[in-house]
Amino acid sequence: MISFDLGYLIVLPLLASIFSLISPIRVYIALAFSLLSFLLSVYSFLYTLRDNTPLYQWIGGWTPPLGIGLRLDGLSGFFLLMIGIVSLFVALYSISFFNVEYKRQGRFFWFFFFFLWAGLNAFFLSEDLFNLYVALEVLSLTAVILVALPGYKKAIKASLNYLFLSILASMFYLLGIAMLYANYGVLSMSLLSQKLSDTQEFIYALFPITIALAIKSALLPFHFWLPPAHSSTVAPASALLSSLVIKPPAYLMLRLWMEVLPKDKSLEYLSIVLSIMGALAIFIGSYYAIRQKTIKRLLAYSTVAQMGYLFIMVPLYYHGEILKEAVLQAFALQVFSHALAKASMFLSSGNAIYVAKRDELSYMPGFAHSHPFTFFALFFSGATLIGLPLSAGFVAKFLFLELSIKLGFFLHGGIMLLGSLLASLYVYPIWKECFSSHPTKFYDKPIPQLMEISAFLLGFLAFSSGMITGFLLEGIARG
Amino acid sequence: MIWFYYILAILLVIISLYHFIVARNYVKRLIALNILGSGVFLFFITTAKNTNTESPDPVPHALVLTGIVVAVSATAIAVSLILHLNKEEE
Amino acid sequence: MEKLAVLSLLLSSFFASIIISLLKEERVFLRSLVNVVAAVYKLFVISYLIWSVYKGITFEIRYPIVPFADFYLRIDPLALLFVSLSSFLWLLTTIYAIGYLEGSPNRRRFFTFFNLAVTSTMGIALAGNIFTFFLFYELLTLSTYPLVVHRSTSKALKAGGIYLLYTILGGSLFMLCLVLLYVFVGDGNFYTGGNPKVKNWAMENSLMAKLLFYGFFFAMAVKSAVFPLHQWLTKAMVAPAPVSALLHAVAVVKAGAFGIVRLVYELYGVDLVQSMNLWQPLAYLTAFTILFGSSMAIFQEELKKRLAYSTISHISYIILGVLLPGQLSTMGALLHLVNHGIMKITLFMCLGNYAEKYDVHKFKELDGVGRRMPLTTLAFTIASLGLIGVPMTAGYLTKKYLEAGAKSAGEEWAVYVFYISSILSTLYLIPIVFKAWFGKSKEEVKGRKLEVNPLMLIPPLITAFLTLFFGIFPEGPISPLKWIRYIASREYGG
Amino acid sequence: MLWQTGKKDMLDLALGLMLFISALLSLHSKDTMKSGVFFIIFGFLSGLIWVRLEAPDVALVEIILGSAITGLLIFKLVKGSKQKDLKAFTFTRLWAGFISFLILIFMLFHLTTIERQDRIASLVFENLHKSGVDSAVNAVLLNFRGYDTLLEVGVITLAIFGLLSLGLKREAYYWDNPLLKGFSRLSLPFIVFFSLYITYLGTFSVGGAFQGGALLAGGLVLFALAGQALPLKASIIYIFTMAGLGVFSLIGLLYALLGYGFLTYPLELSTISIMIIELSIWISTAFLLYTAYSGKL
Repeated sequence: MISFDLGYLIVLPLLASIFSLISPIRVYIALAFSLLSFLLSVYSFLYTLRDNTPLYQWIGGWTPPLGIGLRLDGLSGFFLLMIGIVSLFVALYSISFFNVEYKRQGRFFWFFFFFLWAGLNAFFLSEDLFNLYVALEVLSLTAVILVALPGYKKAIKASLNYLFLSILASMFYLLGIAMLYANYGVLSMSLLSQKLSDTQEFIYALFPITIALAIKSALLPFHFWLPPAHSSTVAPASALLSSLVIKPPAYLMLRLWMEVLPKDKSLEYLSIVLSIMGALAIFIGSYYAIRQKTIKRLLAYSTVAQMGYLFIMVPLYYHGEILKEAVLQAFALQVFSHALAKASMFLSSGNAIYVAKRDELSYMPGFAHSHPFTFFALFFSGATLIGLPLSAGFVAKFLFLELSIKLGFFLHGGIMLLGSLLASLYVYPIWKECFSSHPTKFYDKPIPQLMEISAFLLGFLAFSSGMITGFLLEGIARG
Repeated sequence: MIWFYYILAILLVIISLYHFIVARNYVKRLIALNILGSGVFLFFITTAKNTNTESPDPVPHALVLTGIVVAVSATAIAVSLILHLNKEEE
Repeated sequence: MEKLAVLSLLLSSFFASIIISLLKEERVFLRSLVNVVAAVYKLFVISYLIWSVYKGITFEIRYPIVPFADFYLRIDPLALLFVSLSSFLWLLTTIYAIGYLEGSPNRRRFFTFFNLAVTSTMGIALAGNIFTFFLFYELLTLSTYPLVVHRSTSKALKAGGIYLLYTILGGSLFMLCLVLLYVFVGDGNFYTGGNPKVKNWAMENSLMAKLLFYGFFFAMAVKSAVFPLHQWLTKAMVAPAPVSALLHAVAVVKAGAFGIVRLVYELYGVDLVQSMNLWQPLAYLTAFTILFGSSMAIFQEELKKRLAYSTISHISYIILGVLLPGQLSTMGALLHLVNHGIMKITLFMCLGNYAEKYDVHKFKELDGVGRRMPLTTLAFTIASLGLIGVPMTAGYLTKKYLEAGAKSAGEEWAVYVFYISSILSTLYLIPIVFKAWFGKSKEEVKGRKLEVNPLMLIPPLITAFLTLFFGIFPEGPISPLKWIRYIASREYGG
Repeated sequence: MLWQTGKKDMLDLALGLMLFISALLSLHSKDTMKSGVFFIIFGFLSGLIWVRLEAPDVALVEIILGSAITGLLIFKLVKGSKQKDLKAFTFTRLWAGFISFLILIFMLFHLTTIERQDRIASLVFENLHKSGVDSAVNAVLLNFRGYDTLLEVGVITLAIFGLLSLGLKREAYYWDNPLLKGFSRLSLPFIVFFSLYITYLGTFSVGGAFQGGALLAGGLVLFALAGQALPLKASIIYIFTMAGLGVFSLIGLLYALLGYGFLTYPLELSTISIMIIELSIWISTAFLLYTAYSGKL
């Protein structure tokens, strides 16, 4: 059998994006390759469970610092699985979405879709700082083009602002790498962590890198680009953006803080600042989400709020002697549950707009009466966002609460609980609209079967995956 | 002489950052971003020169090459978006 | 084999809900068939389990699903009591619901969540540790919310909103206490007579243990509508009759009470609760709720609201019984858990029949309904007599044991509370019965008996008959008394 | 002559100063047309500075891509609108000034920590003979860090199809002048040949795929500037644009399937495969910049 090579995870989606340009057989290529890539990511997840040490692979046979290293460990395997699941269901959704609406954009959508998939896989596998820069650039540019896909003025303006900010962030990130390279002359993360243990200069490089990653993952002061960008594009695109594209920068930030940088006092204060930003993001994001009148902007602001959770966790690592695996588990599960739930909600909002032709919440069709599967999708993914039990979101919150109480961070635990209450405040209007039997809400226009099923399965998976979190997190626990 | 280029790079980054935040129209912001990029690349290339081997370190050169190409692609997309916006306004 | 039996209890209604969600709206007969088959199958499994538990075998299922705790289902006498009660009453409610919802829209969604609610109630009963209990406790919230807002009128939606607000707040408090428990003690399993780890942990830091106990108590008090947290119950009356029967007599409210039973007897243990004197303030609170509920019920014009307040007071009977020290009061509490379920479900079904047949919702519309619907009103009368605690009915039994328990615990004031409450109960129930039988109705009674269709008539009659049967033959074969005496003795180290 | 004498430092100072001034003017001038012109000068000067810093490859790319093509794109923007850059509120100016000053101090502090050390240079030169290419920069670009370049070519292809999906229907600017038409038609073959030479040159000295591609793009744009459509059929152009990413990833996959490992060229085949990859990058870069200019293939 051909030996398992991490390169397949990157090359396969790339080739899929090229072949999907051949117009006659586009849909079959899309279906075939998305299934294939999904199976590949599941295999790589299972691979991390089987083999205990993380799998390193030097591209071209050149060991670092010369060559680029790919690393598949528990955490990256887990995220590859997440990407695989969300992308597969978004692909199924888009197959029927683009032959019903936005036919013209459908031609190029698949190229961007598979290219995004390749970029995400490349990001979570890569272990080399400059390679992460190029992968980040791939993600941002694809995201910008996806935002501009519908073509009307609001989308173009949102994507332009998004593009400017992401180019600025990339340049800052590159500046950070240049400073690190000037001091330590090394680009691979594992070598860097060995070199960093004695000296102090990395603080300077850390500043631009943290700002860059904060901008890219829409942490509070830099979150203004996200709501217009994620709400003005087509449903499958905003599902991909909100659930997958803004997670890698947060993941990289956490990995840098935990694995590469040594544990020292000055970093602790900076991590406190990050967690304050995270807490503010939760409150302000939820506050705006509750006030939104259209469903997509509500979901976009809810993404800003949910991203706040990820940054609260950073200072936890610096207190006490807890293992970094515990923090990574809580982080990974929060990302996983938010990704699936948010993707399912965006797809359902796509169904709502397809039926009602309007984005406002008050015009959202009463799904509870007319379209049961979309209703179940919204119902289960809403429960996951709130963090009701049995859902992965609940287990993530539980793990985080347990950690914060063990370390005496009662404030953080309190914020997390308050956050889930706020989440129920902005999920509730969606449920209420689904149920209301106001005469304007009855649409008998059927939604294509595939669109409903994929949204429902994503939501149901997000909800029921709480039961198998023990199995899911095994890889990470091993480190 | 190395320190002169380092300072030059930093100054380029600083003024372009200032003008990026201050500028209101899209073209000026695009130019500011490109100059910021050139500043960062200058920083990289000066680090390449800052070695004790007689010919400079080729790795930053390759990185900057990739960086420039990526920056050009991003600018191309930005230009097309701005043109789309100007077309809409007329 | 036993493992399969326990799991099938849970999965039978879960699969039923999945099958129903896939069936089209028009397939009425198939849907009803699936419902009834699932309910009957559960009863068979339970009878098998009762037979084997009686022989002393206990079985359990344990899966490590989450890094810190595992999914733990366990059959013990207490679980069996609640499981048999709820599945029996569920069978009746299902039959009643099929009749009641004849021709109304969205039954597919209704029965999907109806069965999901059954699954979560089974899960609550069978939960072997506090974590699994919490899983199903919150799943119950999720599955009953769509039932409360089933009518999807604006009033129903507002009621659903309030219901969700209370239960999610309760859920977050419960989650916080759960985390604290797992951080400090690390193990939340239920042991008859209290969890040893919790005991010796509570010895050192008694303040934290006290706070944790109150946290758990109030988290469950939300669902069992103790005084400050009861508004959601009266507002949820807007739901259709089978749902309000389900909410009040079988699922939601009882789940809260059952949780408190588990908390006091199986997590903290009776002697710990007594020694740390945890129960005293709560006893006063529940006593106040009893009086508050009964007195408020008198002034309610809406019949269903009146029954809602009566439920608020009667659930606090159970909690007070649990809190009062002594084996007798425990038996009284568990007995009331069963009897109140049977009696209250009869009342709600009868009200549902009145509302369905003659659109009777208010107290003043009741004139002469008895003559037109004699059987339903007969059932209503028996059940209300039971609630008041008239001898020869099941209600009398609970009153007897509760008062004896209160005396034996030396809490004289509790005895008076029970007396006053039963007097108040007569004040809000007997007028209904009188108005129904002897009120002068405007149009004359014509033709044969104008009863509701049999599907809606038989369940209340069965439960009414049971109220009498348990009252007359307390030691009878199927009456719960012997079983409860066995449970109570185990709890007190018998 | 000028290089060797002590006057080198003078040259550096002069170039550096002119670069800074042109950047300042380009950013500060109110009229966007003026800032566009200064930006092109800035690009050219930075190319010269790269040459001073002994980075010829980067200089070539910077001058063609950085200043010529980007300048052309910005000119396309500036030509149409006579926008004036309006004055920002004083608050943002103060705030921006404060942030920039903070970062300036921060970076100057960092300068003190950089010392002269040999980073990866010696490693690259040791393995140069194994990489199948003689020029150090192209060895790093295509072999040691070939994976970066794969993603970069991906970005190029992404940009091409991003521009196409945005679908700017407006006619590209062209100058219908017979002299230009004649000249461009005459010079196109030479430009193609010369850019191929530059790409080939990359294997052993200054040059390479990106530089060659940019040069070819210049030729194509000149050809289109005169208003003529490209002589190639649309489907062929379509395949050309896909060539870059397609060929590169296929070769990477091929070597992975053969068991060598992803993007690991066996020693004897490395030169051939690098040549093929360079050609594919050459054609893709050309068509990226051509699409950027004309907005449609």
